[in-house]
Amino acid sequence: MSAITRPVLNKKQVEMNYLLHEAPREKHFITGAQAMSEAVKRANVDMAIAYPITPQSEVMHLVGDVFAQGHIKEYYRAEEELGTMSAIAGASRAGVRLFTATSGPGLIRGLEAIASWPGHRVPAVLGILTRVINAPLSIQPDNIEMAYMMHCGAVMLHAENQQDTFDFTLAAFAIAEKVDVYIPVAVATEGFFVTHAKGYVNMMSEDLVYKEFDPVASPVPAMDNETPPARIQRDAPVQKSNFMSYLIHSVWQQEIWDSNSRAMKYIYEYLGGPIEVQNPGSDIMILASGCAAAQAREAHRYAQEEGLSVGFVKVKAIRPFPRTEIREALKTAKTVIVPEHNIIGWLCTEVKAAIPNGGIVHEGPRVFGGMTLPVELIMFEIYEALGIEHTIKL
Amino acid sequence: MSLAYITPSERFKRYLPKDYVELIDFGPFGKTQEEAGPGNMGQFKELMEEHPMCSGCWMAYYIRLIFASLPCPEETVTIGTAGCGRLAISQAAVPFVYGNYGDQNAMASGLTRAFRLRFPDKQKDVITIAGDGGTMDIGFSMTMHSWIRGEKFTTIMLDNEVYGNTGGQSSGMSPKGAVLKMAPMGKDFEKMPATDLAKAAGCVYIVRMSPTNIKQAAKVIRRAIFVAREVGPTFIHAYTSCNIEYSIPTEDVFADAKEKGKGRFAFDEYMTDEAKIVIERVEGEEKAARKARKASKAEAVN
Amino acid sequence: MYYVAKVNADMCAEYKCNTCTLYCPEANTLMFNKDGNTSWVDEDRCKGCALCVYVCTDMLDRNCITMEMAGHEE
Amino acid sequence: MAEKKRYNIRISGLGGQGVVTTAHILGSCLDNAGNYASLVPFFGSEKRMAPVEAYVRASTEPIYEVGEVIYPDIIMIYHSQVVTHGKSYTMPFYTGLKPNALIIINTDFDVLTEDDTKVLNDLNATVVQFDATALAMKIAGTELATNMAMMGMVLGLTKLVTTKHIEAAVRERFLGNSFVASGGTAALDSAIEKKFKKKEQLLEANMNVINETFKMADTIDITGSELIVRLKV
Repeated sequence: MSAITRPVLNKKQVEMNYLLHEAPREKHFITGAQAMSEAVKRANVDMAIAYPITPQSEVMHLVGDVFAQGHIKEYYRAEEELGTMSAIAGASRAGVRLFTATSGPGLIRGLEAIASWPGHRVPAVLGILTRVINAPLSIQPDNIEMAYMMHCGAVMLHAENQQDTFDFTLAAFAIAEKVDVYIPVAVATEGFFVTHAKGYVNMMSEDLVYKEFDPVASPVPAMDNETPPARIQRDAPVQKSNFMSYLIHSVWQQEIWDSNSRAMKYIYEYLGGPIEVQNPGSDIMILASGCAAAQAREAHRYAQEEGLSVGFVKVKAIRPFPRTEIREALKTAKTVIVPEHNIIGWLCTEVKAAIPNGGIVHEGPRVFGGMTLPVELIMFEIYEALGIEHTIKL
Repeated sequence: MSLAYITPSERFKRYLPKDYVELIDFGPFGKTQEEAGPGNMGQFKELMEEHPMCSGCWMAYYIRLIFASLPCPEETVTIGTAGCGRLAISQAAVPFVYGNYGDQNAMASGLTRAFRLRFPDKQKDVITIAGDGGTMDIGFSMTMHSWIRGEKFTTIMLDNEVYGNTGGQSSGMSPKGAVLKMAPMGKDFEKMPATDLAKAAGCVYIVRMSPTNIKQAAKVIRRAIFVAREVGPTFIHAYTSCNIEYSIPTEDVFADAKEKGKGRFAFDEYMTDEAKIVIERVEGEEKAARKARKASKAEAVN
Repeated sequence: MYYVAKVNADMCAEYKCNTCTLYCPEANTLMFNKDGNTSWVDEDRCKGCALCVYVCTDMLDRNCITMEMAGHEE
Repeated sequence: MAEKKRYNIRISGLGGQGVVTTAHILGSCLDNAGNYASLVPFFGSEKRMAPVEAYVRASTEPIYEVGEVIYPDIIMIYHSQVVTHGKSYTMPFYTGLKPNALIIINTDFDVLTEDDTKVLNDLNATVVQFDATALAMKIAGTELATNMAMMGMVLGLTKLVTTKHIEAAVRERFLGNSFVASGGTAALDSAIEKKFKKKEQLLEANMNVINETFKMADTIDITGSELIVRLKV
């Protein structure tokens, strides 16, 4: 037993809509890591499992502080990421609300277990604070890891700044636990650029928390031996016959991806939609997600000041991917610039595939290895696309 | 009380699958070991159902024994991983979690803690049952760390000294010199000292055995579960031969297990003082309960 | 075309033994009938490993179980 | 340098000099003054005496962009070795400097080479060199207040905020309600605290250093044409 006793807190439980849209908020100047742990504090999380990794270690050690303060009920440091992600999967069988966060190589190490979360119907929330994964190693915020995460079935949100990190993380719990979703939600944001940097975050009082997780109301009964054994095991029964395992796997996975697409209506409800559009109908649209969207927003402002026909699309939801919404937003664009923090350009590829005239999508600008994406780089592309003379030297 | 949830109402029974109803009427849920323990196997409906394990599989026999020995099957969850064992474990009427490769002890850590969080006043037993590969090779760090953290659940290693499910590759638990796939020149290092590792990592009750003596094997399983409830991690290292990869004729499987029980699987039981106190108390209580039942039976007869 | 275990009920009933049922690797397959004090085999489930033959013959020297062709009636 | 809507500040120093702490306090100062700020430490496994960078953006309007400052208006150099030994992530130290910019260097000698001087002249930069460490020792009695001297100088020169805003930010940092940047920094903070015994004393000593730098800054005209200003401590 620990010598330190944790205080018992008495907090008011409220619905997510009230928490996100109605509860009075106060402005704070905090880091992205802090914002994520503050969201966890208000999400009424039962259990969090931690493993340190730069750059995100602050999130899970701050969540540890939140545990010590009595906001969550159970917390420990696991042996490594696969152990962490497996323990999350194990704990979810008992019917509790769960959170963990990782980044870069940690995500890749845990991905084996994470990839099985949706199929196991684990409604946990995963923080991803992006970081380079490929050699040569760098610890900077390159978000190529998200490309590996995109195909496992989880809902994925990409936060632009500290405020998004707070709001998305909080909303993620409600989305994950919806009866017609019930799969994990990953909230990604760039490590360091957001996690270690301070920004303004409007937060509601910490005395308000999201209503308690109700495992009895879940569409997949907890394996707690308390409910009738409607289903006593969750794995595909490979052993029964190959034909049966193909069949079960396929219907099961189709259901996962259907659940994923059903999350869209809740992304509208809680986050006002999967994309944000400024100046629709402009000749040039800058489309970005995560903190590349912050750089794009800045470039968009410069372009406005210079009177250029430039619009801005921020993509908040990577999975489900907002195909229809993006198609609509880029309908009349002549050029689409997609700034990204990775070498392969996964967002660019997705956008190209989503619109009928993929040729208008410009490859880049991209920075990788965790380099900063200077706004000047985006301005350069805008000037070049519009054929305007400029003095930017890169 | 979970037993109440398992038991259907009489009128609903006709709509339930026959296997399920038989399990409630004739299975071991809520019964004592004298009524439905390993000593009476063949006389009650067992928790395990038909499984696809090989003919004459000693591992299947031992898994059957585990389920018959559970102190409280209606409050037990098992966790396993890839390997032969899960083919049978998943066929039991006890919730089974099938995780990723070798992660059973990490999953069990999360599950055990979450159970304690949700049901502080109730005992839920968590048991990981995995092979030598899952426990000592691919799952090694998760196994060791769950012990080091003092997680309160039971780990059972089904040691067949080979990767049986994937076609007979050498494992860390294969004996030195064994010629197996991926060790074509013979395995060139010793069998891993699993029980020593468990002791070093802080397991409070550790047994190595070749489970040929059913009474003893059942007692060990129950002890491990009782101690895990109160004191800390417990570990059973059991020999469950692979008659296919080691080419043991099925009629010789039992003899082989007996022979191993005299050799590298000689019975070895370790317990801490704390574990001993729990064992003595629980077994004393069980004995008293048995006596009381006998006495009341005798009274009823008179 | 495969072998399954067959219990000679008359011979078996003499011993009230039940030992073979404990060592069968299959669940609910080699069963014990309390009324007749004999073991019996659910032939559909028997995989024919003969572990029970070892128990009854080699260990106990009672020779009540034999391996026979499935479905073959005497 | 001319007054601007937005200042992008790059701070280069060595681990343990309080570079990241300065960025945090600078950010809070600007926040207290009703302006907008964003700050970014350079991300590395920072070790004592290894290069460290931090970046602060200050503006009168909201700031969206994040990340390292590639094109700074202000550069603060906490150690002469950043220039002379290249202990920096940005080589040479003025890489990316915008025209009409300000550079403040903590040094007890002139660190600029002839080549540096030429480049900075072409960019119409102002370089202020002063021995912030000596000043910290003289006034606060500890070199750990070097970062306060540097911060005081940049704010004294740019007049972005008043000493009242600074005091509030320093108070927040050392007396509570602050968000600690890293475990290492927290340990450092407590080392400082032990040295001063009382937190109030620490605050007072820090403020004395800052007030002194404000006085010194008043003696300089950074809008002038002089490239290099050297201040006596």
